[in-house]
Amino acid sequence: MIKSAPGKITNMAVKHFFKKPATISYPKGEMHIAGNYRGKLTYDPTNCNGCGMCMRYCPSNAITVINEGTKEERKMKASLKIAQCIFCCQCVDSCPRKCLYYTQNIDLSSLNKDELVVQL
Amino acid sequence: MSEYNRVVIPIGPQHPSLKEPGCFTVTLDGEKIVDVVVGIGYNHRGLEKACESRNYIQIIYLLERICGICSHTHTTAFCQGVEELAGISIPRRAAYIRVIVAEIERLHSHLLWLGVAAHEIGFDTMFMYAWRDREAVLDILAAVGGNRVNYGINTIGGVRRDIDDSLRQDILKMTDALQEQVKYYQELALTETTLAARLAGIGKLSGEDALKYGAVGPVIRASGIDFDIRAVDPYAVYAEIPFKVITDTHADVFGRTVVRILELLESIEIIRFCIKNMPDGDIVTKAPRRIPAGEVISRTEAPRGEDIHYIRSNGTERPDRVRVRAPSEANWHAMRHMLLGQYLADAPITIAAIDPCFSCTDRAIVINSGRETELMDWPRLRQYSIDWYKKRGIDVASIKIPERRMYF
Amino acid sequence: MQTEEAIIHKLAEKFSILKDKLYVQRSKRIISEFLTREEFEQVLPYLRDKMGFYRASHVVGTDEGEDLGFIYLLTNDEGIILALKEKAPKSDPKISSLSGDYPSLEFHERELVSLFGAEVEGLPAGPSYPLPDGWPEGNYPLRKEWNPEYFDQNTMTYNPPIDDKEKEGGKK
Amino acid sequence: MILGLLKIIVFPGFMFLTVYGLLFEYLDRKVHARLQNRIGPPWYQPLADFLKLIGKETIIPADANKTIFQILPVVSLAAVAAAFVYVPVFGKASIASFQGDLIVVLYFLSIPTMCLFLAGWYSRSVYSTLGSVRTLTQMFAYEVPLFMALLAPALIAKTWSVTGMTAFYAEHPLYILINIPAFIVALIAGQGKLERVPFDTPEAETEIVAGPLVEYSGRLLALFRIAVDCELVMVASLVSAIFLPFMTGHAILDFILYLVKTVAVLLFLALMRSVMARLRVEQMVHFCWKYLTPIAILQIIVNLLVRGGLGL
Repeated sequence: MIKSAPGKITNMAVKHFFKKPATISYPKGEMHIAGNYRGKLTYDPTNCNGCGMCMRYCPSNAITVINEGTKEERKMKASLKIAQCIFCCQCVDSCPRKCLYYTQNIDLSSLNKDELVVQL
Repeated sequence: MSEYNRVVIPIGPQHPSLKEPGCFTVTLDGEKIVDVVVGIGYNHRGLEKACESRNYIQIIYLLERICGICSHTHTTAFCQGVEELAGISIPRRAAYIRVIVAEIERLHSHLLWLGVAAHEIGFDTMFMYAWRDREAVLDILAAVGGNRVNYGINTIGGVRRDIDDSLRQDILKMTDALQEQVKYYQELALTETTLAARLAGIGKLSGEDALKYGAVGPVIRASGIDFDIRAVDPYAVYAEIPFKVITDTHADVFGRTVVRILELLESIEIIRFCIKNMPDGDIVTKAPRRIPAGEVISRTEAPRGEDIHYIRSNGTERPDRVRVRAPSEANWHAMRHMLLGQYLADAPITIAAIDPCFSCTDRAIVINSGRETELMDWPRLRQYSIDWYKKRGIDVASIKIPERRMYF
Repeated sequence: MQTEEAIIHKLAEKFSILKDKLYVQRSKRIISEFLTREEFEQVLPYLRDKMGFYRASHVVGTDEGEDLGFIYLLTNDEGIILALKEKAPKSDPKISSLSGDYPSLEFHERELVSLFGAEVEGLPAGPSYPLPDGWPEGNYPLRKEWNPEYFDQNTMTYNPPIDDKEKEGGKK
Repeated sequence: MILGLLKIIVFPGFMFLTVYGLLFEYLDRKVHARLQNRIGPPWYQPLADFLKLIGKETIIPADANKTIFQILPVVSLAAVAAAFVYVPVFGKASIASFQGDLIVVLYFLSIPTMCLFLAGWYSRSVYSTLGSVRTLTQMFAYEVPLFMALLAPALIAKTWSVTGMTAFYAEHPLYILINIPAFIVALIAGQGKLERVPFDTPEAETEIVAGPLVEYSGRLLALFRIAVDCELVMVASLVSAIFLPFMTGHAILDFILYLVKTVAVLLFLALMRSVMARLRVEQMVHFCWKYLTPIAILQIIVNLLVRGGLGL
């Protein structure tokens, strides 16, 4: 066992006393997220051919892409269950036509349960 | 005489020293522990069954969520197993990225452990410092992978995201700052008297016992056995990377602390080496959707130790059997042995010293009704509980709650 | 250093039953075919005492149709994993516990009891793991015929449909 | 008479004590946070906590002895408030004083610890029982060095009254230098008395949840917390009255000086709890008997020699 005076961290602690804190006062302070943080999805229906790869590989069955029009005249609609989405963005990777993107929007909470299913 | 003085204390399932549910029924004679029953399994989520009804890509994200700390190592083990089954080899750049992320994850995990361990022995200042430094690591992981804990880097056949030059600079900057801090922690851990008083001689596990009880990771390395999957059975590009396997002969919690701190320094060196020697090229090769039938045992060195995945495929899109032997699962067996004969005050730090991950041990539920995960609101939940009791012959609605008495 | 081939050779020499039942999958991996309980118990002490496989990493339970499979992952000092497999019919899924010689298998054997319904003889009494105490008897989730969709969480009962055709059309 | 009552109840008595106690808790937490590179709570946090607890439902365990369970926090707070009466805050003299009040103060200061022990014991919970046993064990460890350290200066001052000691040392400030070892012992043992890191075994959060107070809730817990805050003020005041008796003779200046001295003591206590790990209870006992008690005994011997040598 080492015999020496306890409190070796005192120097560091006193130094930090006069330094700027490392934490922020959250609702007031600034929140920082990385530039390519995975947030809510966006969907661009122009190129979508309705292959369903996004739905096939979605681990949590959160995304639904359906064709509301006819086979010739497509009218693609995508909806996302935010409560179920795990923001892995595998759908973005899986999409062969690159119709899905992710944004940095992570503030998605809502007081109303119905708002947790959104049209993209 | 002492038989009558025994007190049985439950540590858990809900206890401030445990961040996850686990129940240690401790029998005390005064302050000395004379018996322990380790009760785990509160987090069982039926993951293996869930894997059998999902395709390989979906499983990656499921396995990533086994554990919030070592999410990358599970997906690495799974992906390299499936790649072996499919007979594809991943690009070297992808392998380097896997190693970089794995080592940053190790930094994150060990710093987290350092903080938790300091907190268990009431050293909150060190806890705050360690977690502050961990924030920088998490920021890097978020920049690399897009999320703080579930980075989603791995995919079958490679990795999903590249590490570009500016990110490499950021990582190097982070490691430089961190190295200084870790060296400080090293000095602190080795010289601070109160730390040594609380850590030395606690949770003794000799090398022989460590082998017998199948301990892995820093626990076995602190008992003087240089067992590290990165060296024993190199995966990804670990065979090309020069690194030391850290061991220590203290064979107690103090030794585990030293091993983890030195591993932090070693990880920093590995990251620097990888950043410097990262080849150019693709980051992913195409993987088939159907994986040929076969079985594979895939091992990785998670921050907590050896992670074994057993995967058996049957030629379809879905695996036949997936079994994850997470590192914490192996370390539990020695727990009773380590706790016996100690003071109760040392129980939390001994439990914390194996860096237990209850989620890893118990693994992931999807035994929900049907495909939809049900969300219950408050009235339904209340109705559910009334019905639940009614079925068992108790009518809660008829019980009169006595009027609230005011004290004072 | 023992090479994988040397280990196989040595074992095949000692036990005729193991001839052509072991193969090297890749470096550090030796995989066996399924053995019966008698064969398995014959081989195991030798592996442990004479061949240096005194660490057991894990035991994986599998569903082999009519049988239950148990894959013991044994490790030696060089980090070679030997996957020794044992088989027991579902009608009489008895295996003997190895938790005495390999204490590291205790929780994994409990898991075989809970999730596969194996009867592990000689396993010390202890808490059920990983399923909760109130879990109904006869429900072994990891057997292939057990479908989570038929399990009612509210009543904790398993209600498979009586009609066979409906079962076919259920979730695969 | 009315003035005396006002002194006891409002200033510098009970009201001042509680307000200053809340302020002390804030300062303690803030300094602790800043030493840890955190922001720390806003100034009203202790008050907000107190008010929130007051508004919460009080739950009394079915097995607990209800009367004792409810009386203990009040007794604890009352004992600290009573002890505070004998410590000089505003001006040279305390609200009340008599020959030998130092002993009374020390006894009053033991009552909260006893209350804590009884609170844990009568809660009938395994954690609280363990916590109360630890409280008592720890008490036997720090009480002796603390008492001896506080009594040693009295030998030179030749008075057993806190006010008298302050007055004596204010006149002869050089004698303080002799008492420095006792001062250090008193600070460390005081930390043990207040059950703060590194001596917070009785309520070790990660081991036995909250120790003796584990079953307390609502306003009873609020009272206990305020009693602990007041105890902190009390220890800081007592230590600064005996070991830092600098006086100007001017009442208001002295009061400001009192604030400065107590805050300085608090800063030291806060620093101490930030830089160490929690000791085990047997390590704590070992430490107190092996290091603190001999130093305190030595101090007493030295003080007796000084008294004899100087012919005081």
